[in-house]
Amino acid sequence: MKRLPLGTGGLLALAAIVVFLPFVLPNNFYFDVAVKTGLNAIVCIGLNLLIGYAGQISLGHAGFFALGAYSSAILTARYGWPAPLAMLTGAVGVGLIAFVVARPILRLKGHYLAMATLGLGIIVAIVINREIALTGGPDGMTVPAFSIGGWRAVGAQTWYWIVGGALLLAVWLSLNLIDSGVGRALRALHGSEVAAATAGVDIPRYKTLVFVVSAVFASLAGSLFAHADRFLTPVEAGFLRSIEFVTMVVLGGMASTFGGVVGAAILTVLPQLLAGFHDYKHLAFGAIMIGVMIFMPKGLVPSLAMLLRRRPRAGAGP
Amino acid sequence: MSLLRVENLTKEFGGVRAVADLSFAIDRGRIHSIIGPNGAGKTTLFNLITGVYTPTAGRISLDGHDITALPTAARAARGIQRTFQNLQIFFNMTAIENVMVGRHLHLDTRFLPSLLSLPAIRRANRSAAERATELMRFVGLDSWLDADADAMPYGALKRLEIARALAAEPSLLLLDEPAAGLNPKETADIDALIQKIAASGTTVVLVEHDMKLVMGVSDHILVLDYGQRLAEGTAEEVRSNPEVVRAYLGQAAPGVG
Amino acid sequence: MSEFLQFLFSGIGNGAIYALVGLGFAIIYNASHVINFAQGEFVMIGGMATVSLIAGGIVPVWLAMPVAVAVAGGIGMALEKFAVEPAALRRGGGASVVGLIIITIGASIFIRGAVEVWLGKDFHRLPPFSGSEAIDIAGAKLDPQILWVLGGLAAVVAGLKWFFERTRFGKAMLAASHNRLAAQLVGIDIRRVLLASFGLSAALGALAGILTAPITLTKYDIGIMLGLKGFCAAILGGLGSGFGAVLGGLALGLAEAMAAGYISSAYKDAVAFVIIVVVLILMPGGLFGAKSSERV
Amino acid sequence: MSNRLLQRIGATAFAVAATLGLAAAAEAQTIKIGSFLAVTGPASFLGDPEAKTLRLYADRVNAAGGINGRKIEIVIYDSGGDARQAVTFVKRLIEEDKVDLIVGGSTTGETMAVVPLVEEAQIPFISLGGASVIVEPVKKWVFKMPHSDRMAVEKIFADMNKNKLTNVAIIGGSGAFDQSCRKEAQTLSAKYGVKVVADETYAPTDSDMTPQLTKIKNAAGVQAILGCGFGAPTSITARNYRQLGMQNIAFYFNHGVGSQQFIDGAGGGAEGVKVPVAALLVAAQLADGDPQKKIGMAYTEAYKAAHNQPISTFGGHAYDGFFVAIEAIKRAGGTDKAKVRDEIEKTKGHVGVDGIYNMTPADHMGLSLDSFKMVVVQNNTWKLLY
Repeated sequence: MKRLPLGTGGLLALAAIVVFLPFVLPNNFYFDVAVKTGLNAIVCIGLNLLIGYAGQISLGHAGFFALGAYSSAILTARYGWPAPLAMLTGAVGVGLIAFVVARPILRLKGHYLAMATLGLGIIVAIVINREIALTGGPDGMTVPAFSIGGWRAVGAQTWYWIVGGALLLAVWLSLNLIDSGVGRALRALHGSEVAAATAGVDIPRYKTLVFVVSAVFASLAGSLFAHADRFLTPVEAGFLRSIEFVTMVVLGGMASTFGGVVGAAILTVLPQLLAGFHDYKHLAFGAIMIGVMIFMPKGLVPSLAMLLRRRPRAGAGP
Repeated sequence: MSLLRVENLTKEFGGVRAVADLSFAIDRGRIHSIIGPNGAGKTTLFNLITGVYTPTAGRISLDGHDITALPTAARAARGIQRTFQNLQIFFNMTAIENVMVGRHLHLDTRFLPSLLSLPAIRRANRSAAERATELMRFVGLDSWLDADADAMPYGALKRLEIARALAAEPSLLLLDEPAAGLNPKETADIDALIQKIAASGTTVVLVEHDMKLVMGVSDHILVLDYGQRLAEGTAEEVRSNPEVVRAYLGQAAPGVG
Repeated sequence: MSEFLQFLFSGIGNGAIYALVGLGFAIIYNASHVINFAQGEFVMIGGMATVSLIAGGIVPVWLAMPVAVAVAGGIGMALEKFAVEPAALRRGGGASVVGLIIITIGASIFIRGAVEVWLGKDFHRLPPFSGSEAIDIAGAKLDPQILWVLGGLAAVVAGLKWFFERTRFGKAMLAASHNRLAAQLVGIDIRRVLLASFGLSAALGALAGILTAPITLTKYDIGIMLGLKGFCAAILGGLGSGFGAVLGGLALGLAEAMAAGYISSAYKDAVAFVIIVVVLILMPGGLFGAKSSERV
Repeated sequence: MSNRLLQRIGATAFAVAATLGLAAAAEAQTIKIGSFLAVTGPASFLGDPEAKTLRLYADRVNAAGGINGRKIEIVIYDSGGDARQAVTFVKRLIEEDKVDLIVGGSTTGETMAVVPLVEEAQIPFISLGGASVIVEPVKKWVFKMPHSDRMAVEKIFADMNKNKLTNVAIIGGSGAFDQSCRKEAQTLSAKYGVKVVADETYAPTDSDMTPQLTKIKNAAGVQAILGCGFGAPTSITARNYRQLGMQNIAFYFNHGVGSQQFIDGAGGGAEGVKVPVAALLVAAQLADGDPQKKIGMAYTEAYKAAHNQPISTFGGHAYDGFFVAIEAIKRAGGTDKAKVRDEIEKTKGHVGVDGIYNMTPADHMGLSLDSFKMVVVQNNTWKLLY
């Protein structure tokens, strides 16, 4: 198939960027931004499986991200668990939650699905805000360093390599999945649920699967985020954070693994660029969101890829 | 024993009975047609057989097993495939990927091996692609092997649906108006394709308005009107049935799509 | 008893606000199948514009409110014209739900940002229409402004009923919501319908913002939560049902007040979302929504 | 996807990095004061006047020739009140902007989140956050300007003792500021012989507090209410309090409501509410001999002239932070971080708008309880009680 070598090429190019970027990053602040970009990208890769490939909607993924982050933070800080175990427990827990809610929720479509996921995300955010004894409430909480044995992962540069590796792994897994029967089943249920079911695709099972996978991606990224930044606030669970993730996916390109990465990179760097504009930054951010959706509805990567391929295409759909 | 048996099947939509206490049987290895005026309940019947709709009452069995309560995907696993009157193509995929989805039931779809792209998965991928290519050639889509589905013309998409359905190696294939919207040349090609499929051992059930096609290929015809059985038999028997003539006189004469 | 009555008044007052916002969601959804996440911002614009017009002495006090409503209506139409329409109508009926959600959320961030820059971040209060001396009913106190809000809600509901059932253009909008293609075939200009629906619901939102500003105060960022709660109300009532949105809004307001009063005030904000998630799981079409079946 | 595309993305990343890098290569001669403030978001009532004040006085000092001939450059980032954003921006201030010291952190949450970074980087940090935890225990590089919320609660409880009020109900928001006040009240209640008999919470976005107040009204024996909070909800609470006819119960707010906005928003409901505030808010009412009177009035006028807005006590924290830092730099004869830190710690008798600062190695705030003034709302304005 044509997609496989293209995906591998992209993966190699991304690996090259990860390896050579440190030579041009002037100081630790940039490494820090790069780490955040990578972690957002991992969430977006998972979310793209759900939104871009399987055609579902989630306006609540920040909830999963925050659940992963707070699981790691609380289990290590309050109960003294080893960081890897806490991270794993968080991922399993989030996976279970996603598994339980997936079936009833993913029966919904369109705006109803949007509302249900949005509601779930907000409930998570409210709980994190209110359970102050556990989470530190709106003030946030400090997170211990990630350590295995005697080794402690501290410093932006160390985290750069950890997150870089995790990102490449996430991209590789996502590319594998998409190019398998499972991936085609997911894309099929996006194209036509009834036709997919007719072809033998167990729709509820696959919807549940992709929801759980995307939630676990978010949870793992959240755990890494907690340890990389060493500080966590409920803003990470908020509605606007969920929207930010979805916007990254759509901006970069739906149904494009690399699109999620590019979208994450742009929307992570952009606020830093806009930081100097103070009061005008919200204005600018809103305008950019609208503009991109109007002029590049398919997202950056697919739009550019289409230009490069110049493959003839008829109008979309009947 | 019949391949498909439908007993006392009823489907109501808000008090309107689209299919009413219908019983019939489909024998193995032949081409069957279901005809009837618009609104006779033909597509509803297909939706009931494939599990898209749940019947209000009645029983459907395949190979002697009751499948009335099974979801669509489970019926597919038992060998029922179909095409759609309103095309249900995966427009977000390439043509060949559409057909590869049809191979779903014959693929290794374990999650972890897929995620890790283990050799077994890659092998299955390759063989699915090969089989899909063969099928596209079989239905006459040789020139569209690399195309995106959304770049293909209507006639080609109708064949693509058939290729996708065949990829599952069904024992029962339901074709919902395969010739609708096609020109005479294309219709003749579909006619030949249906015969080729039946000859390979798949039982074909056709819903079709093109009477020339129906009368030409069908071994057995079931005529529906208002969700009930109006007549049943060979082409000759149905054509000479006065009830069928009366039902059709209400609208256009038989033979017009 | 007086305690219950007090919670009831509180719930109805808040519920009426949610209902007005939810109504705005329903009108736009009906006409365009777009969920306008910027709906809450119009509530904010109504209040902030009135406050600024009065404070700036730009127009006389009695004119400030209608001008603010008109301003909001104009912004609503601009939103439709420059942000929603280019995306929604370009791809025929195939506009992606996610894309439109992002556009309207982008618009809400934009509007909030603009107000933040030009009108400031302070909170403001409009003077109550008929004094703030509470009315005593069986030991419970009723803010007279709540009567204005309820009156406003009733007037809006009656006005909309008249508009959609009696006027030519209203009927055209209703027709377009039932079947866009058929409406176009009989010569209804879909663009005008969309434009009108955004203008109308923005004006409604602004009216809600003005009526409630004496109670809730107004600030550049009040639109976010109001928008989400209004969306809850609209979904609870079954998307697209104006009547349902009003009932949904009142139900949410009451549930919140009772939860705050009898259960825990700390989790009051979660009540609406817990209700909506549970309702959607049990009744996927909302409380008053018609069940739609899929056609193949 | 293609390699070319990814190369382009890489090139863009380079370009972005280069642009940011250029901005960093600013003049080394200026004194760089970094700041991160909640200019937007729920705590913007703090961050907005703080940012305006910092800019206003940096301009004034520069117009007067700077410090020892060096101009002051202020770098302000908007944290939106989120502690995690604050962490990012403090990294940026330290690593990228290479500031000489930091004056900022509108909230306690933001401040506490960046303390480890500041300690590690060994850079003087003057916080504008309220809670006592910022300087207790003392952290080498961290100082703070405003009165602690503990002092506010102590002042209120002392006043309750004076008026023989013992049964108190708390009503406050779910935010960090409100929660901190609530916690201090619970802890201090035993010391002052006060009993907390009810505790109600509202969300920052709530627009009606009658359910919560009704519960307080119906709770047995409530003699006083302590409001913990800031912004619109406090005004709404005061208004609802009056509408429910609860004036027989004394109402205190903590220092989060120190602005005219609170009174206006309450629409008459704030009459009789008592609040401990910084002297700044009632500068004009201070005795003529009070050293804070002159400086407070000067700041009030300067701020009004520049922004056509009434002052709040919060901008005053930034004023004090700015001048404590400037004086320390002057005394240190430069911006050597260790020397500046030592000089901040030696601040003695510094008259600020919040009070008179006397820092020691054991006290990194330096204010005493009497720098708080108890005021009451009378005829829609603040009236100094004592």
